[in-house]
Amino acid sequence: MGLDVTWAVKWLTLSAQAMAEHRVELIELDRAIGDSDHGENMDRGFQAVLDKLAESPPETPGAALKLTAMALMSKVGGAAGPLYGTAFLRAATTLGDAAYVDAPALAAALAAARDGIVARGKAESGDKTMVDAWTPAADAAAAAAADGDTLAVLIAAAEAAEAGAVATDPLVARKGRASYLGERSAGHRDPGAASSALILRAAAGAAA
Amino acid sequence: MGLDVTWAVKWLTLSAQAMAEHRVELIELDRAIGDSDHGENMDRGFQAVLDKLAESPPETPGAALKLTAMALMSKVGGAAGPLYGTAFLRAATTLGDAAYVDAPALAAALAAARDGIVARGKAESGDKTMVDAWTPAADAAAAAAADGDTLAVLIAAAEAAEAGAVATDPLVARKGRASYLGERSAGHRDPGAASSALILRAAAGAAA
Amino acid sequence: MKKLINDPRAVVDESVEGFGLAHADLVTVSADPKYVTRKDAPVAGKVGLVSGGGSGHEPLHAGFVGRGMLDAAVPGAVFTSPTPDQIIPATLAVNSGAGVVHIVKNYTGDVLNFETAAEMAQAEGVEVRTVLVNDDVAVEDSLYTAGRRGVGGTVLVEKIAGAAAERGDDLDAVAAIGDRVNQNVRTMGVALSACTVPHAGSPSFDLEDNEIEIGIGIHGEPGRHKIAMENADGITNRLLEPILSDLGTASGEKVLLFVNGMGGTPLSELYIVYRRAAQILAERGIAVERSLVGNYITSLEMQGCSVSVLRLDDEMTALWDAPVHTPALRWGV
Amino acid sequence: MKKLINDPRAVVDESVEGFGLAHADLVTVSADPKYVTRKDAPVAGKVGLVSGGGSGHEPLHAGFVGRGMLDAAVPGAVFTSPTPDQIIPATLAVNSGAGVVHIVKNYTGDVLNFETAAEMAQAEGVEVRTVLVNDDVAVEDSLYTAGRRGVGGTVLVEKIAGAAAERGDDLDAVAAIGDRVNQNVRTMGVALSACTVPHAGSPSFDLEDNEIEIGIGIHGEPGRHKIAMENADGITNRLLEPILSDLGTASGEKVLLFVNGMGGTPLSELYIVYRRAAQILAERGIAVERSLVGNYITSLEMQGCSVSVLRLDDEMTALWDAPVHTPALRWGV
Ligand SMILES: Nc1ncnc2c1ncn2[C@@H]1O[C@H](COP(=O)(O)OP(=O)(O)O)[C@@H](O)[C@H]1O
Ligand SMILES: Nc1ncnc2c1ncn2[C@@H]1O[C@H](COP(=O)(O)OP(=O)(O)O)[C@@H](O)[C@H]1O
Ligand SMILES: [Mg+2]
Ligand SMILES: [Mg+2]
Ligand SMILES: [Mg+2]
Ligand SMILES: [Mg+2]
Repeated sequence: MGLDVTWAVKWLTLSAQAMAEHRVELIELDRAIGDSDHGENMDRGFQAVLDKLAESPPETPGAALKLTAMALMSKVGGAAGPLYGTAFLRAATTLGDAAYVDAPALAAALAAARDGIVARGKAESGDKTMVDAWTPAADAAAAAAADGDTLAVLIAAAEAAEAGAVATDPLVARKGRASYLGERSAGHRDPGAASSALILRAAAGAAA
Repeated sequence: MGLDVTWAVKWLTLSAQAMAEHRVELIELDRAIGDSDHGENMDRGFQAVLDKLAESPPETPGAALKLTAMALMSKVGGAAGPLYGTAFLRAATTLGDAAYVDAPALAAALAAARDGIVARGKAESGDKTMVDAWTPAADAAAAAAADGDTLAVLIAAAEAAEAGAVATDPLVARKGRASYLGERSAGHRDPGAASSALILRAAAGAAA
Repeated sequence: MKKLINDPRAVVDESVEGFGLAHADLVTVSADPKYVTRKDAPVAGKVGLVSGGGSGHEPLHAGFVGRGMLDAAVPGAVFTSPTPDQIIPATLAVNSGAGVVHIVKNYTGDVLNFETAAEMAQAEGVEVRTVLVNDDVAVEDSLYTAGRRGVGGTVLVEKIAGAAAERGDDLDAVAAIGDRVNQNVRTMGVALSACTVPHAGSPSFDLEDNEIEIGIGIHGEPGRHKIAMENADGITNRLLEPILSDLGTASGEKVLLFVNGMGGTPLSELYIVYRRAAQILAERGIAVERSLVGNYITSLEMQGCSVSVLRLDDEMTALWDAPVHTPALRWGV
Repeated sequence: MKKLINDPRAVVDESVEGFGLAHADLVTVSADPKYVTRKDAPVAGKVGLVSGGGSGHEPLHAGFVGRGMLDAAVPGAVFTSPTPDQIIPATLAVNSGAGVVHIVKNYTGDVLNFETAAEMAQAEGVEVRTVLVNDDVAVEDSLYTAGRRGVGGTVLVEKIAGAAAERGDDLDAVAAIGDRVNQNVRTMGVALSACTVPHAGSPSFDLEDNEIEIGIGIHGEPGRHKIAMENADGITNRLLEPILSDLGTASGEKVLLFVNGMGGTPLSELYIVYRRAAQILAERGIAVERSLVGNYITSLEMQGCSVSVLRLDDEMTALWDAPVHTPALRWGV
């Protein structure tokens, strides 16, 4: 057994809620070291995900994530759109058309998502990007997966992502728009890492 | 006898000083009901008068006023340039090439100046323009001229102009840029009336 | 006040100098007295067109000097009309013997200075006609004012009269078509923020955070009234209503729609205003045959716009379409 | 925040709609997915040129759609690159079989979205080449950044590559000339004030009353550093120095000088900057052969400007001079 499509839909719904709730906060983070649009982009993108979910309800977790990938790719724009799009697409591919997702599959999906972001964006850990949330999350998920508890995997991932996002504060950005700021980017949280943590927390919330 | 070219040059010099000193004040008056340039225009114009006076010192009061008319006409611009230009030109014409200006000649020159402004600008008393300084000034000068004292004539004119300028405060403008404001022009002093009062006070100061 | 300037008193000198350097293929700049002429002026046999006014409205007027539009522009100090000693030599410089038309925006200062200059140019043997532009419907009661101001319609008068002069119309004909454009155009503006005259150093009027000024002039002089901020559609409705009722346009008529930026408003917003204006005209059955959107007659860095509607006839349309080659308006060449 | 808008989220939709209405003779607007194509696209036998990016930089890019420049423009949300589902149909719509060049400003988002779109368009049988524009010398250390940004040079790449496509160059040749322009152009910008993204509602960065941001990007993203306000000549010196040292221009060379307004700065100030830039180039014996002054790649209502210098060769000059007929740039036609 494991998590089913209901979980996946709840995850995406909670993610959409989180983006709407934290829209201004994410805009403010992006305002400091970017161009003030990340919250708006993510909110718009996840509203599109909700629309798609209502339009054609998916039958498997993999299908739900694929639909999400397509909606984000076509509605978010900016850097985050293709990055999240790729992440969800790779995760969906890993899950295939299985009806249930167990702990190892979850960990594998998160690792695939992280790898997708890195493949597309070419950022390394410490570059002050969303990778700094996804890499610790994927690692923590892999470690927790041994016990077989999906909720534990997702909680571990969420906590690691949140810590990873906080840890971007002192970093100097080397990728994305914040990199133009050089040293001045230090002292601010990366908006993409922050939104990543919110999305991974939603995944855990949906499984609780 | 009467006032000579030294008086005229001193008058113009004091006027230039007054425009420089009150430049910001006149800009502020114009800012409220016009376009923020009257002080700048008058200052620029009277600096040009000083330059001309230094360049080719006039030999008669009439010549001094004619030179002033030309300098103001070519350097002030806006509404005030042609109006003051005409005023000084008409006054100069009235004085002719006399070496001395007596009280009746002074009064006649001020009346001619006022008539010139009215002829050019077609404003009536109470329209909230410089006419509201010049008309009482010319009238007061005419009344004072009977006694034959040029200083008394000029003091009377200056006092009347100052009172006339103050009296523009409650008026609704019907001519010039302030007229576009309609009722909203009430409660502000007309900048051209204010500069006129300064110039007429300088005339008295030069004779003292 | 933050501006890309050096000495506030050298703004016009340096700006016109830069303009002359950038457009040396099209114009000649006389530095003192200051005026700008078309490179090939005077054009033999052609009526000369001269306009001018206070600076701060760029590209008006110097940006419209060139083939098919103005022969000379005379820039005054910022928001201050130029003086006769500039206007006269500019007039003489573009007179080929066919006479000169002065296009004058209806402000006391402009009228008086151009009037004086025209008199003196006539005394020197140049025939001068004056086209007075007074298209601003924000000025309601012209009996008790200096009359309506010349605003956005000026650009249209200059283009169309310029084309008439270029095709060889005589002095009276050029003046007549200029008058006809003026009679058929109405404009209304709005300011979202004030501008700052360099020598003054503080904003030309006060607006609260949530206030806008309806019926603004182009010199930062206040307009009809202040109202609370509204959305673009609401504001556009307010601008169009007095324009159309004053112009008395009827269904089936053809117009040119001109949405002009005051200098500090992004082009994207002008198109939002254009959209609503076009909707209103469509609702009334009025056909927008030609359009112009952009910063053409500005008020320094003021935020806001003006909308002008010109009732077109076939001749005006043809003259609008005629080739023009100036720094700020160019087509057909 | 005072803007001439309705719903902050409908800004791009309504603005592009108005743009389409105003320029219906030149362009066709697809509302959803949103993109703008040249009226006569696809032009038989011609390489198609597509550019795009976040909105808020008007007239870039849609204002440059038309004969001799772009075949399509793809506007994203304000300051947000467009998505593949817009770029792909735009690419297909302008492909006449001769292939399509994507002109992409070097920002992570633009690069990733255009990359995805190019892959998918290729999968549909369209040959795609990409010209990456990265002319911003404000970004110093490109090893540890996403590389230099694409800014003012984009306009010049679009004009010159557009002319090459119009004269019939093949796909590789058009891409090559685009690359050549990019390699020979450098740009540096300055902000005197921040802009406000409609959906954000507050200024994109903070500047004190006496501060300016040197090396500003076109998305309100901060630049190299803040300095105390200086006069126009001083600021222009600061912009030109890194441009010329990076470009390595030598005495005797010919250049195009482009002074671009960020949206909220009056044209008169741009000419003051132009004046000083022209002086600097003259002092170094560099000949300004062509010039462009105005608001062409903006950052909403930001006050400030950018200066671009393009090293010209005879072919680039000829392509610059070639006829162009778009809403925002037009000559020779
Ligand atoms: N090369 C990259 N690799 C991974 N993440 C990146 C990269 N570039 C940017 N990002 C992420 O994207 C976020 C910005 O997204 P967003 O603001 O939506 O796009 P844009 O920067 O185009 O405005 C950053 O906070 C960062 O986390
Ligand atoms: N028609 C007129 N008749 C008399 N005085 C006038 C007239 N129009 C304007 N003025 C005077 O000119 C003054 C404005 O001068 P100024 O600010 O220099 O010119 P402008 O209005 O062109 O900016 C007004 O305060 C008023 O006194
Ligand atoms: Mg962003
Ligand atoms: Mg004034
Ligand atoms: Mg004035
Ligand atoms: Mg963005």
